[in-house]
Amino acid sequence: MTVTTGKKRDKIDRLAELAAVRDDERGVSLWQEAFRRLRRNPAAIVGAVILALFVLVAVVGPFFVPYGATDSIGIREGVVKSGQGIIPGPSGEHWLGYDHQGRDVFSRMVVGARQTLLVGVVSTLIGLAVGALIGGIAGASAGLGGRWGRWVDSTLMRFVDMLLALPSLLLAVSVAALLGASLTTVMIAVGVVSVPVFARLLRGSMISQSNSDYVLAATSLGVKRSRIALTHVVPNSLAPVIVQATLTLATAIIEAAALSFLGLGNPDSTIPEWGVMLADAQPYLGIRPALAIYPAVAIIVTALGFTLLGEAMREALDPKLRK
Amino acid sequence: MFRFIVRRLLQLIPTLFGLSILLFIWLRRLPGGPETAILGERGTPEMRAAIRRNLGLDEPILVQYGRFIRRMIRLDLGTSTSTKREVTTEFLQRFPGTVELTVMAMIIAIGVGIPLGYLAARRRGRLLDHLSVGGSLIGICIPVFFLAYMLKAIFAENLGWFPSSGRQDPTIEATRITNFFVLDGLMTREWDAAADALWHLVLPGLALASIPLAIIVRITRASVLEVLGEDFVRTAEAKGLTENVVRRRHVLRNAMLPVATSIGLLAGGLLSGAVLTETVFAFSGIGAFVAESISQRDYPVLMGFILIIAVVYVLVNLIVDLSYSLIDPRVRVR
Amino acid sequence: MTENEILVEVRDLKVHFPITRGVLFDRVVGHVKAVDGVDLDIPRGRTYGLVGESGCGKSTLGRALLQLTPPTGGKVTFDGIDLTRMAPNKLRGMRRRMQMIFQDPMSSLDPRQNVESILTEGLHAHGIGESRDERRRIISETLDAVGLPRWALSRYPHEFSGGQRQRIGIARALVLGPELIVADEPVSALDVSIQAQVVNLLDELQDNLGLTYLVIAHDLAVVRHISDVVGVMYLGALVEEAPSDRLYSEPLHPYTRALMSAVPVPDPDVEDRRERILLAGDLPSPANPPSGCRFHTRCPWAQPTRCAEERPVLRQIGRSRVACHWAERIASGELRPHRVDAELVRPADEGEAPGVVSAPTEPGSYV
Amino acid sequence: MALLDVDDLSVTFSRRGQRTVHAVDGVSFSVDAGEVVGLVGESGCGKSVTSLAIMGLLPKQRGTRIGGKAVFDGTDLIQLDDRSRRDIRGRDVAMIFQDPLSSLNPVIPIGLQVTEVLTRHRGMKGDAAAKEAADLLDRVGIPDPRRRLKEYPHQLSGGMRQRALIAMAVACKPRLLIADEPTTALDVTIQAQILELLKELVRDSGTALVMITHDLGVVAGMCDTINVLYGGRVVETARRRPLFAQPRHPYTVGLLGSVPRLDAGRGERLTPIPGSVRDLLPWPEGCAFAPRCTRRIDACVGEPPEMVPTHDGRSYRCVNPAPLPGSEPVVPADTRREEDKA
Amino acid sequence: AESDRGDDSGGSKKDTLVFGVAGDPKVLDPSFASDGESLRMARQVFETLVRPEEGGTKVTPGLAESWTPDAAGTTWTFKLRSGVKFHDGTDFNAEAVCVNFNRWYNSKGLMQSPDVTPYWQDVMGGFAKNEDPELPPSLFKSCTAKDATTVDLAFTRVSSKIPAALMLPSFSMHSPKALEQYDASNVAGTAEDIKYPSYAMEHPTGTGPFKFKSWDVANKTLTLERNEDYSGTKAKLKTLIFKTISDENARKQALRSGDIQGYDLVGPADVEPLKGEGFNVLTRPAFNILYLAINQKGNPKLADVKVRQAIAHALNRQALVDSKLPPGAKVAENFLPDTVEGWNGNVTKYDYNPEKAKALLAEAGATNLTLRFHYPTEVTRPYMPNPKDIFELLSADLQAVGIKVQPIPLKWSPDYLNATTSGSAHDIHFLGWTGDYGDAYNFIGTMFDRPKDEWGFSNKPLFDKFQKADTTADMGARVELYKELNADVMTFLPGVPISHSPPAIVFGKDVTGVKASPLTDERYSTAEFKS
Ligand SMILES: Nc1ncnc2c1ncn2[C@@H]1O[C@H](COP(=O)(O)OP(=O)(O)OP(=O)(O)O)[C@@H](O)[C@H]1O
Ligand SMILES: Nc1ncnc2c1ncn2[C@@H]1O[C@H](COP(=O)(O)OP(=O)(O)OP(=O)(O)O)[C@@H](O)[C@H]1O
Ligand SMILES: [Mg+2]
Ligand SMILES: [Mg+2]
Ligand code: NI
Repeated sequence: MTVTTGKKRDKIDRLAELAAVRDDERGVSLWQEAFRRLRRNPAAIVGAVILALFVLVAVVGPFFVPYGATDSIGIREGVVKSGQGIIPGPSGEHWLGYDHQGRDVFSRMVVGARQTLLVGVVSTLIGLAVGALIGGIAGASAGLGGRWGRWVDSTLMRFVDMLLALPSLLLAVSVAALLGASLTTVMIAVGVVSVPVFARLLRGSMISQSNSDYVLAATSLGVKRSRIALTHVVPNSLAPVIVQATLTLATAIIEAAALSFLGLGNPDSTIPEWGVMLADAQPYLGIRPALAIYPAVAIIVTALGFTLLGEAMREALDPKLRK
Repeated sequence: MFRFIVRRLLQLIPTLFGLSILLFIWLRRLPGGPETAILGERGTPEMRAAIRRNLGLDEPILVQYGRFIRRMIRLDLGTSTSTKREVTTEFLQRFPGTVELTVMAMIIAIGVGIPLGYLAARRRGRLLDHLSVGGSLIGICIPVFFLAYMLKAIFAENLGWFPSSGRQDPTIEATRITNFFVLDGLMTREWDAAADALWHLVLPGLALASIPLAIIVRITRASVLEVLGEDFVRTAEAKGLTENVVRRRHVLRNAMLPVATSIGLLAGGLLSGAVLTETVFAFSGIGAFVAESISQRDYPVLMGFILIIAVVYVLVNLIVDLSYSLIDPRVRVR
Repeated sequence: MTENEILVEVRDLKVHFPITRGVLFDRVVGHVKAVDGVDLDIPRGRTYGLVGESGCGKSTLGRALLQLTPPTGGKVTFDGIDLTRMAPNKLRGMRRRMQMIFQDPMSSLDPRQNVESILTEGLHAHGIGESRDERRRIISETLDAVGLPRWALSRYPHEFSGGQRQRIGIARALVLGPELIVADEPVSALDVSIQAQVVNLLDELQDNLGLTYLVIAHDLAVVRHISDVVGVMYLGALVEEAPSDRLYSEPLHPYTRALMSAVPVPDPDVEDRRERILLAGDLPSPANPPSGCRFHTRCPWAQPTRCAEERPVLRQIGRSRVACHWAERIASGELRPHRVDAELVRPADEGEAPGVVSAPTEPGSYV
Repeated sequence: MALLDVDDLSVTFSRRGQRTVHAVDGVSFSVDAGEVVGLVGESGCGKSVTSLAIMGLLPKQRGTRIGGKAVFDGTDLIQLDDRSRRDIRGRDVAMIFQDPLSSLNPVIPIGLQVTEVLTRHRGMKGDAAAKEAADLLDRVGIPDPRRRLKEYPHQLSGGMRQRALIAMAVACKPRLLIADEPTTALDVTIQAQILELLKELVRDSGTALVMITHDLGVVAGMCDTINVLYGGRVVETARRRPLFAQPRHPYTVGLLGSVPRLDAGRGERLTPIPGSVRDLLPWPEGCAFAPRCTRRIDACVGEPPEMVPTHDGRSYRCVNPAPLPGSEPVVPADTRREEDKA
Repeated sequence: AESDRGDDSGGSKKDTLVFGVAGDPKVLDPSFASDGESLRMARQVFETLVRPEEGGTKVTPGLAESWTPDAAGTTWTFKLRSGVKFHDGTDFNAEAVCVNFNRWYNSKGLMQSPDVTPYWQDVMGGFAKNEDPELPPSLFKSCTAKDATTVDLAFTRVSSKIPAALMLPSFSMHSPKALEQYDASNVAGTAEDIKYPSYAMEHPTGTGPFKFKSWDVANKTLTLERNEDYSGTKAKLKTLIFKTISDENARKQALRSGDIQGYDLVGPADVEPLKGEGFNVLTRPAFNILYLAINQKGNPKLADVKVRQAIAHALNRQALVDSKLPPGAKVAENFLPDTVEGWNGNVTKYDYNPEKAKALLAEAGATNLTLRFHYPTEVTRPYMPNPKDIFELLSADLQAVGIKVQPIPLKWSPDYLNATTSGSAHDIHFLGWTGDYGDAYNFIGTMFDRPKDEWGFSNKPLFDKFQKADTTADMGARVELYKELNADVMTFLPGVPISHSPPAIVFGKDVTGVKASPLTDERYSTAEFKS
């Protein structure tokens, strides 16, 4: 009766272990887990591919462009007469044709990718840095409790509410008006717009993390407050902020374009940037709509890439979907 | 309820107070100072000095701030440096247009967004869902002014279905009462005037609606999906209620809660959007006025606009919160 | 280690949470009296069980005891040291000697830390273990003690089952070699079968390491099973404290009686025989507790005199301590239970009102 | 003919990229009129899914497959079209859920939530419906029912909410009531009130009750027949006295050994079931409980055990059941795995 | 209103012209106006004593049939047309002329602000009693009505401006009755907050072919209707509507979609395409100048004429004109267009010659020159449709000869204008001028007849010569002086004249009858729909 075929026994053990974790693997952290989930999401892959292309073009593209992005070849050669509505379209030599200043549009698009990326990244970083600072201080003060903490927190948050009450455009306009139009201004203006978003996000997330049991557990272990904040609260609050930063990159690019449209963009169009190119193309919409469509489509696609990736990251990092 | 309103209105005070400080500093920090903004290019140093005296710019800063506040409280926003008319008057004339436009955009965004979001959620994973999710992604990523141009180029310029600019055909003689053209048309029974004004709202309304529409679709969809998974929907189903009742009474109403919040938040953004849309459609509203003021550096107008926007934003959110408390009794107790 | 030496002494402990409300800036409009005057002693090496309905202040008491929530009043003495007056720095050092186990094994573990880092965190904080190897050794021993395999070290909490996570939580507490462990609902989130494993583990650890426990739970059967002494809480205060065997056989406080009679026993015979004392209504709000005896609004033995006016104190009756004016006369059967009409109890407010505050962060912007 | 006959009910969830979940795997049991039947088991064993499948309330998503039959009063609920199922739900078969707060619509007053059932199934409107609703609330022991009608769920305490839910469920005097862990979210004293209320209702109206719980104590006091579920299958069915007196399936034995009894003395060690619910063997490959079983023998793996009926009116799904007192153990428990993670 | 529209629908839309304009008028009383849109409206509603010839700049009869100066050239006698009535039914006569002139001359308080009466001050200098000591004495002296149709205007000195400047719409004749009735001279408020009287906002009353009907600020439309009692040829259109569409593209799209039947300020790039589509694009004769200004105070090197010459030779003006300006634009040789008498084809010319430029720079020891180059943003002017583009081209040219450029973009108003016309923080910048009337002094005189911060030089002989030309009563002699002055200027080379570009105005395919005017004095009364 006690005959046990080794085979069957193995099977039980194998199955039993199937359910548990196996020894040979290392643990999978949440980031890795999220990354795995991300890889399975087609939207994320589309977004990532778009962005990879974009970044690639932005980084190495400018070294390979056929013409100088600021060189008015068309005017020198007398083929571009934008004053008379003559702007030649694509040709074998100029793949996307000339722009109104007789420059090679293809080269400008490629060089523009770098500028656009720069504007997007820098302005997002500005927003992130300032927002995270405000949100971090507010969150830490609120989490710390006490009369002072609460006071600091509500004061900072009232300020953030105020920023939030201003439509983003007006905020950007104010900044641009204060600082005068320049590339830096655009980046600061666009960055300021996202400050309240980041601040609220980080604060909210920090407060909820501060109230979590594992922070209490760390306290009861005797870990110092500052250490708890750095090793537990902040890392766990970062996920939504990172997601938001990705989404903000998308809007930052669009917003920079809108500022250009309103004439608050970088006035120096010798530095090609898609938003500036789009704004510059407005007077020639009737003659060569393509001049507007190239940068517009580029902006839309890039923004879409960031948004897709951001949304997918949000999903992947969402604790509700974690299993 | 009353306490709630009072509380919210009181909350407006520190916001406005903070804003007033910001604006005050801003106005003083203008390149060349306020006197340049007023005098424009014709100023001589003497005139500048005179204006500084006139404006009391040589007094202590707190005194100046006090006077600034007093003027703000009297709703005296000063005179536009470009049109030379009182900012308040200018706003009153242009505000109705913007209100009409934003209301139109909101009607489009809500009227299309909520049903679409709901249907997408009900048909999760099917074609309609993918289309509306994809569409809303693009809606978010497309620059508003570009969309406005495209709409105009296609539907006004090429197809000629809609007018491309303005609020009303100037050849229609319409009586003005409130400056809300549609409303005026209805009040005076000038149906063609009302219809024409409405017709002029379609394209700019669509352009302006793009972002709120996209966001409402997404939020509605997500929210309906979430509510569909809620226990109380299961309870309703378990009670054998008809599908109609379950959807209407139990799903939609609850799903509207986050949508209502987001609508309040969108209101502020709509005014930003109006600046771009009105410019493209030569639509006479606050937005276009502000866009002009931006290029004219008309600081009194911009400042007034910011203050008004802040108030409107808070008021809209108050209304949204009130309507929120109509949908959600849990809010009501406070 | 002397028998019956008192390790923890709690005297008149109070924890009141301010209720704030305000138009612009919040002001205090009242207090939630979560813990309102509790006295108790925990002998070294023993288990003190704490039961009571949800919201009666058990967790708060546990936390206040460890100074994780600052008490509003009263005194907590640990091994002769007054914890309530201690400087924060010293207190941190003391934490090594008293640890906590939490109810939800998932939320009490940082999802971004792997087990090794969870376990070393405390060692680092107290500078235990000279070298990395030394620390490794301590951790391995602890892992063995709680029955977790070695390979668990590199893994993250989400990769474990509920029971295993609870073991990680226990290991985290144990690794510091504490004397006192406060276990707040250590098993209520677990499946019945797992629950037993953890209960046994706690028992074993106590036997091997001579630990002192304060076990908090709402499941009377579990508490009674592992405790030497059980305290029954009602609305922030102890109503009865008794050795665990006495509690079932001779409950003295009307609330304890009701509680005992309400716990289902997996035995049809017992169930069929049992006489249920059904309490009317719900637990009153701790923000606005009834006057006099907190229990008198629901007490089937409530008397017209004293109960509503005078707050009973814990009295020694036999081996138990009871806070009831009429305990003896109820026990003797002199007083008979009567019908009580339920009073309607409003639940406490649930969270902040939604509104602008909960701004969703959607993409899309006009600027 | 029983009132409800569940026959070989199975529910599988399959989703792309994930393993198919056999949540319910051939469950059969029956409920007679006026009878209280218990479904017990640990978390994840398929209790809720079973009840939802009977009610036709499983989320409508792709990849959900329901097999088998659930014949209620001659009609198979599983095959029923949506319309007729809605007619039966709430009128003939009603259900109570675990979490009373989330199971009530937060934005609709209690009154409407009660009257909408009356309107739907009993055609009552306006005052008549309101009066009936108040009567119902009164019957389930909610004080001052008229005023409660206008209130919202968040204004009631947990116990009152559950009472309100029960009122909705019994509004149309259903012949079958399914209660899915109705007291898990409540305190013991409140649990006692609710259980008492349910018992009363069942007694007074002759409604059959399916009581779903993981608390053996609850079933011990209430149920006539008890089905123990493990891994989506019924592993043991018995009337309550024999079950508690002589559990046969090792899992039932384990469950009973795991819970401390209030009336037992201090100091006895519990006898837990090793491993965790995660350690499931898929049924087709043998007994799902085998990996955790202390009485495991070779026969447990390979062929899934069948339900074995016994002479005393019960049945279990085990090849090596716990012995009845007095009889020899069939196999010594020597196959226990040495190093169990438990 | 309903019955009105009943008529409309019967009368077909073909007698209503909706014309797109770039901005709202600021004020309806042209006395106070300087913006193009106010003046456009004024030109239809009001008339002046003399007016430019249709499509040209010559002085032709307006309300005055003839005019003659006395021997000294300081008193001019105007013979008025008879039978002319104001829109309010009152008669136009010599009396009315004097009422108008005296109103301006006797301005008080705020009406003396340069913001309020810019053109009066430009032409006449000051007032009867100058409140600001800085103001120059008035050129205008008195007005005498000799009889109903004869009026004498006396001036304090001879001036090149008279009579041409009287063509300006700012010297429009208003109905004395209406002026009084609507309190026209009561400009209230403060310098920062000017409040115009109701006459200037709601009741402009002139003698022109169109009557003011309504100004709908909310819809940004200004409606004029036919003056049925007009003394001359009645307007063909029944209604003329100016609709404000500030965005250039929006105007074009509105034209294409049929919202409007014409618009002004056509982008140069659109001229050819619109023509191609069959629209009626009218090109105004170029009556403007775009120049590169050089501030000799800004950078000491610039005081060296060789450096200025180098800059002139460095610029490829022809390429710029070819590529950026509308068809018909020309490279400028003088600081005034060749249609103005006094233009001189025989001046020093600076052809595009980078080599020479480099040589000149080397010669002047300015090989390492860095110039602050101001340019305006957000503006289009008739002479400069796209400043940013122009800047880019010019700046590239300068860089090509080794001049380093530090770009300083500024908002047109007030920053750019402030920065370039005052102080000395600017090195080079470009600006332009559109003539107000057909006299050379209006171009070169305004620029070079006195020391100005814009140019930063003081050249006494040159200034004196200007003074002499201005006060020369004899037309022929004056023109000769102008020619000399042009030659002098081009030798001295205070800046580089760049181009004259013809602004365009467009009408619908079926709109005819309008003749483009270099002074933007288009007459909409002759417009009609052909069908
Ligand atoms: N940080 C806090 N701020 C305000 N009130 C609190 C706080 N923590 C707890 N309370 C309140 O104190 C009372 C006691 O809470 P506590 O968590 O100690 O109860 P408990 O007995 O542990 O209940 P449970 O069995 O539900 O865990 C409750 O009414 C609770 O709402
Ligand atoms: N919609 C679903 N999709 C996929 N799997 C599901 C779904 N619903 C339930 N399951 C799975 O089916 C199994 C049985 O779930 P069920 O809810 O019936 O358990 P239960 O016995 O009610 O447990 P509990 O005591 O926790 O309520 C679980 O493993 C669960 O993960
Ligand atoms: Mg607790
Ligand atoms: Mg369940
Ligand atoms: Ni129209």
